[in-house]
Amino acid sequence: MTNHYIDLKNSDVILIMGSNAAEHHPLAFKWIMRAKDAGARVIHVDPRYTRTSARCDYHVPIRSGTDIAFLGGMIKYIIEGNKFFRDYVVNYTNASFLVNPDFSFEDGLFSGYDAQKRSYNKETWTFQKDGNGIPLKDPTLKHPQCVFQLLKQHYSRYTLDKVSSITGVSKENLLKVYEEYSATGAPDKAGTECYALGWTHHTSGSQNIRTMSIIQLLLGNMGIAGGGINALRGEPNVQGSTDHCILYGNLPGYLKMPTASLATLEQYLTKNTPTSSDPQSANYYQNYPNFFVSWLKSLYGDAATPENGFGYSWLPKLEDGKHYSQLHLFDRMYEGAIKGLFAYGTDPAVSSPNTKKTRKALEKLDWLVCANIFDNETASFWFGPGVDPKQVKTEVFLLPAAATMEKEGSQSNSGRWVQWKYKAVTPPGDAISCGDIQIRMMDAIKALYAKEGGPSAEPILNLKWNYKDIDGNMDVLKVSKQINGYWEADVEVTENGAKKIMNKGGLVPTFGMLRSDGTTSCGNWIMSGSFGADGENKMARRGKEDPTGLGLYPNWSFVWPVNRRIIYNRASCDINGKPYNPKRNILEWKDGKWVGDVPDGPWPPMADKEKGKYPFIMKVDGVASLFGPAMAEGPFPEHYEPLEGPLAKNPLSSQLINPTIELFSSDLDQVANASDKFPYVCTTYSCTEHWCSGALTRWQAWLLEMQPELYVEISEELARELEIANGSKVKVSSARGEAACIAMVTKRFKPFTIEGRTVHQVGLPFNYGWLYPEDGSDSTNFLTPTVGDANTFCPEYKAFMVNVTRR
Amino acid sequence: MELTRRGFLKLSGAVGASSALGLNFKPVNAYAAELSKSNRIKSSKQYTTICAYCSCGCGLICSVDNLTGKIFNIEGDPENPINEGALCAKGAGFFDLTEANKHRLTKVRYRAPYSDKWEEKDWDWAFSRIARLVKDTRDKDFVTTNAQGRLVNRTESIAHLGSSNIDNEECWLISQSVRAMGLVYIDHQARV
Amino acid sequence: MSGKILNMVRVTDPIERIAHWLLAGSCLFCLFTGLGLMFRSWDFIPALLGGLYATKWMHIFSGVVFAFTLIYAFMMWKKDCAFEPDDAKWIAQGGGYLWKTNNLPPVYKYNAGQKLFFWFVVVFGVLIVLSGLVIWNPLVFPTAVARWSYALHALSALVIGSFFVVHLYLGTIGNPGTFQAMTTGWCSKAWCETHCPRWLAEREKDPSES
Amino acid sequence: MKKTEYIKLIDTTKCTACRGCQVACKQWNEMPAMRTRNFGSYQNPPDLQWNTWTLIRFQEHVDKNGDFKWLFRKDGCMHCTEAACIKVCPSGALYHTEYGTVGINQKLCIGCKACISACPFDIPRFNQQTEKIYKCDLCYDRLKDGQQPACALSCPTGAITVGEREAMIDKAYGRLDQLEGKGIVYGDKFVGGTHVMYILSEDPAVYDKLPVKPRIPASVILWKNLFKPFTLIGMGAVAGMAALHYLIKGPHEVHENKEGDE
Repeated sequence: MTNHYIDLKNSDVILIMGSNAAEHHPLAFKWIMRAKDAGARVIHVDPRYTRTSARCDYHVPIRSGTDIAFLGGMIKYIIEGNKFFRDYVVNYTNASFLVNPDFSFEDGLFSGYDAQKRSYNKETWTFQKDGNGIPLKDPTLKHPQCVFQLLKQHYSRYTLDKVSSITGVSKENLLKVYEEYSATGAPDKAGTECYALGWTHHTSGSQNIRTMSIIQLLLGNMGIAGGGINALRGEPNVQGSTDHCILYGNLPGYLKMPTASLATLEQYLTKNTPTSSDPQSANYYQNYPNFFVSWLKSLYGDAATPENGFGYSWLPKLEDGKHYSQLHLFDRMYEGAIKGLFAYGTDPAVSSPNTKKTRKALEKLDWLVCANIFDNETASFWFGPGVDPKQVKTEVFLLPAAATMEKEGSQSNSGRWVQWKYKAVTPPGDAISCGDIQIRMMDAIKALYAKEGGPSAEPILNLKWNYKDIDGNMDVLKVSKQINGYWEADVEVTENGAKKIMNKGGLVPTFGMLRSDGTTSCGNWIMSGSFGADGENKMARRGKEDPTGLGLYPNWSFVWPVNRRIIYNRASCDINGKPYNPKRNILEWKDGKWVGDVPDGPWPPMADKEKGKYPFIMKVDGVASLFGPAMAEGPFPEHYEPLEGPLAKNPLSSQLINPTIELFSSDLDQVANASDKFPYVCTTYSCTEHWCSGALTRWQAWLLEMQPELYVEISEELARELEIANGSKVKVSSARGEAACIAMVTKRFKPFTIEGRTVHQVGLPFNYGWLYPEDGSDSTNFLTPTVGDANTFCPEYKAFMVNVTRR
Repeated sequence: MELTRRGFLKLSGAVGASSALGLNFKPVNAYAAELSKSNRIKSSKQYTTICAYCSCGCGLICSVDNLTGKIFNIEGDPENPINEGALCAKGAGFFDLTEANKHRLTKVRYRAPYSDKWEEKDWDWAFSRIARLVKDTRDKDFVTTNAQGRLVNRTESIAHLGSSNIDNEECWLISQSVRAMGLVYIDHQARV
Repeated sequence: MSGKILNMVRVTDPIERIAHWLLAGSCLFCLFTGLGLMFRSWDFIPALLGGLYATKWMHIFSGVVFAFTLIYAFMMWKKDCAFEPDDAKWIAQGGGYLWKTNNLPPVYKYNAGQKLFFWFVVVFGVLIVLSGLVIWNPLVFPTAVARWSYALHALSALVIGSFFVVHLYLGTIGNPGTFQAMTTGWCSKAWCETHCPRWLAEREKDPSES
Repeated sequence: MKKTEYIKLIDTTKCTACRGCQVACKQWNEMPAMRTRNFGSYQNPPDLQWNTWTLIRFQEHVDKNGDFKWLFRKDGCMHCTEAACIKVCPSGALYHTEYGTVGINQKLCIGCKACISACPFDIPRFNQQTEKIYKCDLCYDRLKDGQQPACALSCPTGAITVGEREAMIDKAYGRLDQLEGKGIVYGDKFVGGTHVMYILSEDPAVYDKLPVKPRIPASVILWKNLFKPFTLIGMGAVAGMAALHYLIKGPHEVHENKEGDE
């Protein structure tokens, strides 16, 4: 989230698209209802009518996987109807930047496509620059090669007729949403967008979000109270686990994982530290070396020295251009290349796409270590349906973990609020926390390497691993202070013009003080500042003051970065630092300083040509990207059909599917696009009463009572056609597998008219598995394909093709 | 006047181990000879925690009985500005995540190759066995240099999955240690 | 002849008397416990019986006894209690209880008042038993049936209770010499002459009747 | 001891059917769950049960204009002022609390089930094992402590609020104004006013299991207001008449000498 949950109340128009907020983020809906009570309009665009739709002003049904078409039409409407916030667009985005004349777009493909590699050479996706290396701009936005004109041209193809035919949304509904939402382009209006897995679970996931980001920038909705683009994330600490990057491509704080071609620290830092020639661009990532070296110091401690490149060579290096996501992981496991797996608090045997492949892959492991509070289908895969334990070689450990109230620590919500939690009781029986498990396991591994040696023993032996208390248990504060960062030497710094000595062993008060010479160590630079220099744990703060009245609560917990509640907040003010909307004033440049939320950097607003900086300080050019060359598919989002869809041809171009997605090719990766055998569009989702794979919630009688077993929601129209009665037993099947479930015949699903013909959509929750309850059916993911977004590899759970039959 | 959300569960500034609220027994009601639940709460220790489901970050208060040392009630934290005491179905049922739930795992379980049953083990045995397996697999498959001869120092045959439902400090320990082991197949629920 | 010993006539056999007392006893006990269940102010009754819950079950059990006895009593007495044309005359004159009358038709075994009592007991007894069964298991019946059963049960209790009082009076001090009919079973011949002359006459004609 | 009367206002126009209330109720009151099946609805358990005192009812409805609505109604005890259940309860297990709500003291309950059929809202439920009646007591224990009932505390959207009677009635009608007349206040016009009120978006007749004109059943009034007193009056009157008869007319003596000795 660029903003945070409470801030939703400050909005004038809330577009919920790609999310079922009322069901999956019921407390987010608290604030949405607060906005509605204050007069806001709330719009739900979703394939199905849900509990969210029931409380919105209206619901607009859309075929799964066509969000870019829908939003592309809105971009066209905003630009051609002159609804955009010109001041904002000109000053705070790259709309005026002139693009490389060799950049082109033709029939669904941008310049530089390599069909063999299914990827782009991005060398034409650049800006024209002047002699000083500063991008050329046309503030009138009229230059035919400027981003704005290219954007306009790109989306001119997204006509109402075209969009309606692709999405199945009536033209009246399209216009209604476009008109109502684009009204937030007024300086004193705020529009926000809430999305969740409904957008990310597509082969076009990242571009769905980017399309909306473009709209938000055009309407000047980024960085303001009641605005932003807000991911309602699905797991309690998915923000934190992402911030700490239990991810193949990033290191804690979103630092880049080194690749094989970056042999030395210098090469790595040069590659990853952006440079800008524009003196008004803060280009905050120029501090990258400070963050990275401080992280290496946290990893290897005293063993990381300037002489050994702070241990850079010990780090594992990825193969350039290769990915290691969950999809790849199970693909490799199925090939037999992965021998050991740690699976903590996760149940991929239910939650991973293409369950048949996933479960077969698990059988090929030599060993599997699971840590959970309940047994699950992954740990018990060896006696699952159709599995003969006598044939499975895998050695399995199921470690009993502590539940959340049985351990102390911090947890980050989607709004980046890092809140502290306390240990209420000790875990039952032998259970211990995952942290304790990791510490003790690593102790055992370190001991073994110390005794026996082995290839590349150094990173293991040098791993800084002193996070236990005197009783041998995990000392949470030791860990969180290391994450915050320490001074590793006595250092003289200048603070507010005064010189000051920071003593070795003291806490670093903010990431602004991190250094690349090894004199600071910091486990995660974005969390630096979570402790005060005096040792105050800011994450545990419970202050209820709300000076702006806008729900920022600056003294409640800690919010990264540096307690900034709304990121890009300098964009809420004009170039002189006066708020665009004085009624919702989160920040103002007054008497030479910023007043309000913690600003995106202390510099004056950009009208000050000397010291002033552009508002988007994390971007190399200081402005937000309407033109986004970082994306795999191209700088402007383009509609492609899902991997499996009802259409044989993309109505917008000859590129049927996203040209940059990776296609998996094992014998279990079957695909059936536009097939008579699987005629219905299917989507999957959760429900309020269960959570994710249901691995926690199915064991809870109160929750199971409310949602006892797997069901498929189908329209009355389709049910009539198939002679399926409400509550009867049916089977849903795809090219990859099937799911037995109960039919829930409902008025909430309606057939779509797509390209002139009727297309039915059905949907199933993904919360069930064979282990428990015994008669609640098995995983919905037997149906879903192993395919993911080209940037993030989020699997396409939300759009694929199935058949429904009685059983 | 509406009943407000803040009342006797109000926490003092310092929460945590020292947050026991005073023993404020009201005279026992004529109808209830035993201690009412409200009164039991007032004589218990209170701990705040954060919900473990979606990412809203709702606050909860666990009440721990002084005599049994067990949690007997969990409800929304009215002070938390995000949820103001409110909870959805999953949050309201948080109590069912405690050891009151008979399905909770309490012992290390081990399944030997080709076995058809779980065995119970102790931690020391489990950690030494896991360390052995990790070391054997890593040492056997460790990739020092890639096909181009570049130093890569990675372990491709061990993977780590999860978790987005543990605390930041635990996530960070995992993130650090899997890098030390040289793992590259590292992922968690951010994608799924 | 046994029937004439000491000028006494055996008017009831032991089975009849047992049935009568079972019926009367269960009815009285139902009435007693029923009042305890109905009137919170009569809480001495449940207090006496070990609580309201126990009272409920005693009420139910004695109701069951009442029900079976009622069936038996009905089978036993229905013939003797069948109405005859003369009964109308008897009723028209209030049975001679309310004002002086001279030409009461001769009664066979039971007079019309007794017959009326019998039939009221049978009808309201059946109603109170049936409604009682519903109240015992109200959830297996439609709500309306259950609801009206409570009212009917109360109404029947009202009727039976009131008749019970009349019966008690007429069977004891209201009609001296009657009470023995349900104790020893022997009544004086004179009593029979007064209360069941036709029956007595028939009986005396047929000595085989014991 | 008459205190302030409280009303729980359920604004169905704000309810998202997250069912936090349904679980919070079970959590606070330590009620177990049952194994259910999906019967083609989100609603589960299918009805109120002895262990489910509040239930969100899900209902798909197409209104007169042809607009589809998904209706959610939190069902549970309405806490009537003229409470049929209290009227029929023989043991005093059901009683009016000082807040005007209908409390339940399980210890006194004898499991007679009279309240079940008497209730115009079909609320009380019987447990075969304990032979007791169960229903919402509006968290009497919490109210005494100035706390919101568990359901109200847990409600994310403010669909469930509790407060003093007059304030909540004002609030209900204030909300109607906000809804520009597209709503109905339910609860203040019958059975002496209930202590649970609804703001409904549709006509009450549209909702499953919601009586349009709830009242104490006529059978209960006959029973309790007529037959019950008349049982004593009747028996007393008859006994009195018998006594009068005895005094005035005297016993019906047998004429000993009519026959004479043989």
